[in-house]
Amino acid sequence: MSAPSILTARGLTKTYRTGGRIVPALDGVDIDLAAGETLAVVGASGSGKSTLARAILRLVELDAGTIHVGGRDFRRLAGAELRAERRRIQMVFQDPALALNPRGTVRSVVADPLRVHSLVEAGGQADAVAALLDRVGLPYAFADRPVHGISGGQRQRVAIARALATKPSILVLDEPVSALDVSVRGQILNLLLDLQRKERIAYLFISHDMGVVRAVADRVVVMSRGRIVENGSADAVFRSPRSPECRELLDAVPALPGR
Amino acid sequence: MKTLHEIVKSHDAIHRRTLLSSAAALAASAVVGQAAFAQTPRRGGRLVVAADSEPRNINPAIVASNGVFHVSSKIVEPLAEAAFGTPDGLAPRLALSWAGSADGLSATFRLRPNVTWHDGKPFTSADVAFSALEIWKKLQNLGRVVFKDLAAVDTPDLLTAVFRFSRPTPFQLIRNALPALTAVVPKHVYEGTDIGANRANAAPVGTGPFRFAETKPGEYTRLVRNPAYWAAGQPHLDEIVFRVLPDRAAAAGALEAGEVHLAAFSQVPLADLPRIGSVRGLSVVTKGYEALTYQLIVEINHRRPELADVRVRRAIAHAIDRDFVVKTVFLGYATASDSPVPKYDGQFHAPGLNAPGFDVARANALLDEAGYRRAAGGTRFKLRLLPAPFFNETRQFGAYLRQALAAIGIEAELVNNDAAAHLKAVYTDHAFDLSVGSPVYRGDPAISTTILAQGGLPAGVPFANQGGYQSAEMDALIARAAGMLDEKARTGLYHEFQRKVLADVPFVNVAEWGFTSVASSRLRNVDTNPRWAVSNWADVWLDA
Amino acid sequence: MTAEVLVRLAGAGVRYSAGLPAAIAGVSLSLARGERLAVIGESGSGKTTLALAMAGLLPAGSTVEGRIEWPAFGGAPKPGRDVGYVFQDPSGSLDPVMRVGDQLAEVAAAHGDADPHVNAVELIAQVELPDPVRTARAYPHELSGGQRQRIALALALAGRPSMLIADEATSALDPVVQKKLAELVVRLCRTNGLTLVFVTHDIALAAGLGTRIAVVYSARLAETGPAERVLSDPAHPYTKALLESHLGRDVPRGARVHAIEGQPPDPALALPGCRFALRCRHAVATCNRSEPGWAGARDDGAACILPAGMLR
Amino acid sequence: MRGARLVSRRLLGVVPVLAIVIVGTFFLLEASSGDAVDAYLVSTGGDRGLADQLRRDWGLDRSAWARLALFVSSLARFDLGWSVAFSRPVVEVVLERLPNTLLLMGTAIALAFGAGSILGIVAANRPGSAVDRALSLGSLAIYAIPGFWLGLVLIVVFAVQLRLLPSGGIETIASGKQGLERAGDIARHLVLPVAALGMVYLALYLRMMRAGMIETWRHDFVRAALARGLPRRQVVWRHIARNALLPLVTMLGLQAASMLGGSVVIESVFAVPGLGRLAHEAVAQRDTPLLLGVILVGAVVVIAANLAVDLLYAWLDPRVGAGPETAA
Amino acid sequence: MSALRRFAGSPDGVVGAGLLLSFAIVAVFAPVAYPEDPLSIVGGPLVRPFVDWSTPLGTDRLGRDLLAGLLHGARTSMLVGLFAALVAILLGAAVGVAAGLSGGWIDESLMRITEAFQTVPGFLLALAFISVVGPSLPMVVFAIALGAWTGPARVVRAEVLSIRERDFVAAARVIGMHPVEIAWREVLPHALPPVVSLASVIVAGAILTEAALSFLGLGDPNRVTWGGLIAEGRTVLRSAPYLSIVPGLALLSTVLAVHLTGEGIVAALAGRRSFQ
Repeated sequence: MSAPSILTARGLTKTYRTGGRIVPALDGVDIDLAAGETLAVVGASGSGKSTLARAILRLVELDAGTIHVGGRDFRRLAGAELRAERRRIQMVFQDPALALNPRGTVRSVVADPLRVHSLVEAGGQADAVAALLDRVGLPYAFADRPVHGISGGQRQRVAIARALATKPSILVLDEPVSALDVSVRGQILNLLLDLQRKERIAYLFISHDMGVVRAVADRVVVMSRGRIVENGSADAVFRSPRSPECRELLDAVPALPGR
Repeated sequence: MKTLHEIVKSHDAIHRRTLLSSAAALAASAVVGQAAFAQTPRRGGRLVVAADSEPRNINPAIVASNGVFHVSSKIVEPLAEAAFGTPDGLAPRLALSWAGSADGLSATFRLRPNVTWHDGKPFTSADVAFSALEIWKKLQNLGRVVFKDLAAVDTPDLLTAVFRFSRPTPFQLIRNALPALTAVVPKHVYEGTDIGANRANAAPVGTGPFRFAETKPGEYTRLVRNPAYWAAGQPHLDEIVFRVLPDRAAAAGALEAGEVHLAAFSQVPLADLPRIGSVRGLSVVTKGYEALTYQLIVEINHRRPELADVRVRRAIAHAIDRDFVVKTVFLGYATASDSPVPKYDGQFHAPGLNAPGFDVARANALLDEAGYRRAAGGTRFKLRLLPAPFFNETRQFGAYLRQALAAIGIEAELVNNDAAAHLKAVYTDHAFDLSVGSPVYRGDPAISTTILAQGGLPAGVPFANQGGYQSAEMDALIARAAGMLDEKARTGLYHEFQRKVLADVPFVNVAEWGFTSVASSRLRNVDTNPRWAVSNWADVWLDA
Repeated sequence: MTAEVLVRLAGAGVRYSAGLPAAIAGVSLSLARGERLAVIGESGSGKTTLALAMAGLLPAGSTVEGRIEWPAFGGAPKPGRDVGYVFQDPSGSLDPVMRVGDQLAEVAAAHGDADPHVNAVELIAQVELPDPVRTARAYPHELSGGQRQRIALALALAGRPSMLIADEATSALDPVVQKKLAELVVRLCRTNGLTLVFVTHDIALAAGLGTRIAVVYSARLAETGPAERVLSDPAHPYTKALLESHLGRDVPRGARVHAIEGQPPDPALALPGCRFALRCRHAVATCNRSEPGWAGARDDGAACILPAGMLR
Repeated sequence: MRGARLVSRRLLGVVPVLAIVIVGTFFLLEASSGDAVDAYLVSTGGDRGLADQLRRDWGLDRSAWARLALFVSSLARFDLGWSVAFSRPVVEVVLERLPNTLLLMGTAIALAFGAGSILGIVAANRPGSAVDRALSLGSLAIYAIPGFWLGLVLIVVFAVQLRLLPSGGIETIASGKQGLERAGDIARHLVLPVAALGMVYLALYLRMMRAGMIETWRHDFVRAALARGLPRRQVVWRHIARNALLPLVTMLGLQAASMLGGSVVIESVFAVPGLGRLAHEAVAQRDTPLLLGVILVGAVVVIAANLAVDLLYAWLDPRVGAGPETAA
Repeated sequence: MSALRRFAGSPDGVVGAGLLLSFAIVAVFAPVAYPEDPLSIVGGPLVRPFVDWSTPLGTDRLGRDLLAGLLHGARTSMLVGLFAALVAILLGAAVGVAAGLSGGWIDESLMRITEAFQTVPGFLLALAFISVVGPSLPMVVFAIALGAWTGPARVVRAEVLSIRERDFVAAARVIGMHPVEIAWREVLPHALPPVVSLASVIVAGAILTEAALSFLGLGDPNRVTWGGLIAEGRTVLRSAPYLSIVPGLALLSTVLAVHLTGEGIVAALAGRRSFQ
């Protein structure tokens, strides 16, 4: 860990109470993310990885812990200050069909963050939208299509464009390709890889698919029952997994014969 | 658009038919009555009567009202009851005779011997003294006025009660008040208790032909025969059950279904009478309500500058077609009224009154003269009209009056309130311009009639002059009559009172009406006195 | 192998209603007793329709073009008795308000089981759930997704069918659970001599399951054949692309991954040529003009004009 | 266990609800024109002194807050206060009427629920068939009939014309009947009001059940059950109907209040001495303690009905109270 | 567009909307056909229908034209129905959105108030309210809404609670959108459709409640209402049954039309039926 951390989370703790039982979703999780790197968070369902993603974005209120984004104590922010600071850290959700307002158009979705943060001058919106769409590989002709009228892969591109609009330094990617078809998955992964290469955005990449993780991650943390059970460079984790949970995940990746 | 008058004319035929049929009904009931006399009364049976309300306090000594009397008059008796064809219109009940002193300071009652209360104790003058002093004078809604000067009741013996007044009180008034205001209750039940909270108020003990048996709230009240009743051979019925039927349509249905024998107090809507009268086994009775006359009046708030002008008030009086009201609103079961004293009361009704006739042109002229010219839309001014919700007819007349006023350029907005709100709005808050009221005439103008024109009453007195009408002359007249001992002179003063009302128009009299009963043809003696529905029914019987 | 043929499709197609485009068309293939066929396709490709058609479970109102025959069953299969069907969503395919044991017993009884409740417990044991007696008393919501899907599997087997169709039965589960369930399905088929149709979008999963593979693309059968041959020597460029796109645990970090550019065509679009042509690296002019014919044997071939072996 | 937790949670929530109901009702009546004395004087008249004396006797001369405090403090002793309109304790008056209303409502809701759900299943069996069209349109028409109007028509036809059934009341008055004979008599009296009150709900349940059946038909587990070879009949009755019934059961609780409202009119049309009519009388008489008592008891009935429905629901649907699944 | 087509595809909806439209036309043109106050006395009392062609449907107890009353009554009934439903839905939606979005004690107290209103029978509440403030059209509208807003409130709240958890709302928070804008732009448009399908039930219920109030004598006396006509006719139900039957049928068919239209709307909102 040579590069300075732009996202530092310490002791994140969250419990859910369901029907009288107390279920720990996060139990003292620490996370460091350096600029421009990809940290993959993996785990089986119920391991707490999604809660982690949402907690870092303040979509879920934590019971305890601190989150520093770019040096600022993110959990202490509120109101307008929090909303302004959200520009630095954006998110791409698992299912683009659910993550885009079904009544929206491509333009309205992509332009929302521009408008909310007053990022473009009056009249400059069209150009900004066009530029964003171009960055995710969509023609400007798409701008006025309703979001329910485009394919899943295209929707995920729109979602990525929205996330890029505020020029964030961190993207939280919550299983960004698991709802997509195999033939589209590669396109989106490549897009993400290209973007990172060009713009040095740090990715917090949530996934349960070790194959996908292998393709994108610099470092990997493995979660189980709200705790981090393994943490290391991608190469190390894939070469010699230490925790049983990690081994199990690796074993579950189906392999093609002869590869 | 035809004028109302033309419409009435063009439909006169219909009205005549309605009138004829009701006359026929009258005749029929008279025949039934005669037939009844010819037959020997049958003993026994249960009479089921529709009751539209169930007052929780049915002590008639405290609450003198028809709703209470309807049930309690069978249990608790007054000193005397109204009667057809007797010298002063009275028949003895607990008192056998009565006389007032010339100075108006005392009245003597000789009481009926051998009368026992339902609990077996003997009835004596002490009961009368107690009822008069402790209840009528202190607690009774009407007695508080009539008996306000009652100072003492002497009981020289068990069967004599002498009322002593602190100020001269016309005996005529006392006499006229006997049927409604003098229900006698047993001293031994009430003495030393909180009279208002006494359980006997809900289950009265009396001397009447029927005893209170039980009540099931919301369902019925049952009375049973008093075997020890003082009138030999009476009563004929074994039981009377008052079945609670708050819904007017339900009462008609129950009658037709044979579930009840009698619906008194116009529980069957007037418009349904011609039809129900023709149902086999049912007949419509209009006799027997003569002393229970209600009046339809328009109360006027004189605080409104427009209405303070007598010409405007006269115009309103001229705008009302009384014949139309009688024929349409009351379907002929009423009489046009010219005075606050009903025509039925031959004693007090002033002869030769010249009531304002229906004359739209004259009304318009009066309003023009008063300076209230029609504006562009034809409206002179607007006002609020509050019809009392007590009767269908008061509401319907409200609807008619709105039309009649429109014809003379007065736009009235109807405001419907429920009973409590109406009372508050009109008689306490004076939040009205015109109101349709239905005061009861109780046999003597002093009981509940003169207060309709009397000035200076505090706010919050219902069914009294709350319209702000104030006339020194009128007040003096009322005061003089109240203290006048000489019957003739007193009557004369009340004639003058009526003429003064016609001249000043503190309010407008429109019609006077009694009620109707619908009774099973098996039921006999259903109209034997002028207060029949609230009398003791000792002579009523059910034919097989 | 001349094993008994269970189901045979000849130029089969399905339309859900008269106005809609065919959900699948022109499929010819047959399945013999004991075989395990993996049907691979993306969402909307028609793979589920194909599975439903083979199970004889097409909804009322849908029309079948071509022929679908079940020689071994002597007519359309009796649901549950001849063909057991496992649906994708493990939470949706169980009645939420009935104990799973009762649901099992109900199905067993419907197929003439004399002692359905005992059998229910046995079935639960068969799908390798712990404590079968207690599990039988559980309601679906009290079980995990993987456990529910095992119950669904048991329900499909309760009528002792000879064919099992699992429609994306593992896709909703996480990889660890998915793997175990897939292994169980294969084990059960082997021990009970069941014929399996396993529908999936994951070619690697299919590789581990099937003796045969059918690849479906945009309402057409792209390729079918023995698993070994299809995996090692795909005859259709789409099959090849799928194989290349697979992300195993050995993909090097940082390099671009294999991707198929473009989107599958809208199945509602009537295209003159090959439906994969627009995304195909090997496409030539004719590919855009006319739909390719079937090359190779009925049960071992592809809908592509490329000569065999070209993609090796 | 589940039931106990449900009950205790419900009961805890009841207190603030009742507090809102009491205070709201109290001040609504307080804001009205005319008080109990005005209402009383309507039938009697009387002078100002009488009115003042009555106001003193009935405690109406005290401030609204003082009277509210009095009511609440007596409520704490489980005393609902004194009805001025009936000169009796409110509890007595209310409890006298309660059984009639419960009988009327209970019968109406039970019959409506039973018949409605069965007819709904029948209608949904073949959507679009003649039977379905007839039931659907018929129920829609019934759903559109004003209950009071239906009541009038029923009385005219069955009580007056055909003389088959009594026109009103809850039993033959002062009949002295006992036991089974009395029960039969009450049942005869209930037929028409129950029909007038319950018909609308029958139509509602029919429609809901039909929609629920059709909706449930689309669920995967139905398709799955058929694919497993279960006979259609069995799937319809054991699986679809039971699941489709669940939303109806939820409705039952909500309906307790609306039925109590409907009974105001029906009880007055059929002269049934029940709570609905009593409430109407209490408003007319400005009898605040009585109205509060009726509404309080009505609220308790509604809450109890809801509780019963919750328990029934928990029994029918094992998912209730288990909490949401944990999602990561 | 497609929703409209789906509506047109529902025979119930088309028939209902057609009926409603004709009633609406009647309501709008009532003052043209009968410019006179419908409460004015124009004939003899209780003239039977089809006897005198100046009053084709006959007259009531006071000689008022039943047809004029019927036509003007359509105005009142539909106005009351629409406005009461509108007020109820707006009030309910506001409460539901506020409760669903704010959560915590605001949600808790709003839901307690809602429960309190649900615990008290709506009709009783309306009756008490009208008895207290006196019957006038705006008050009747308000009284009905008072008993009807809880349904929309609960539905909207439930919708909001579920929409609030949806990813696109989370996405709006992530980009830093203001909560008010989220409520207005992201949540509300999706929470309303279920309420729209509820609307027909509320409108129908409001029309019936108004009728029932008028029936108990709590309608605005300066307006003709169908409930009022039935109430007036009821006293002569046996001698002049047409007086309550005719307005009763008008009421029935209007409510039926509203329900049918509602069915059409539900069908239109249900959207595309997807096939696997």
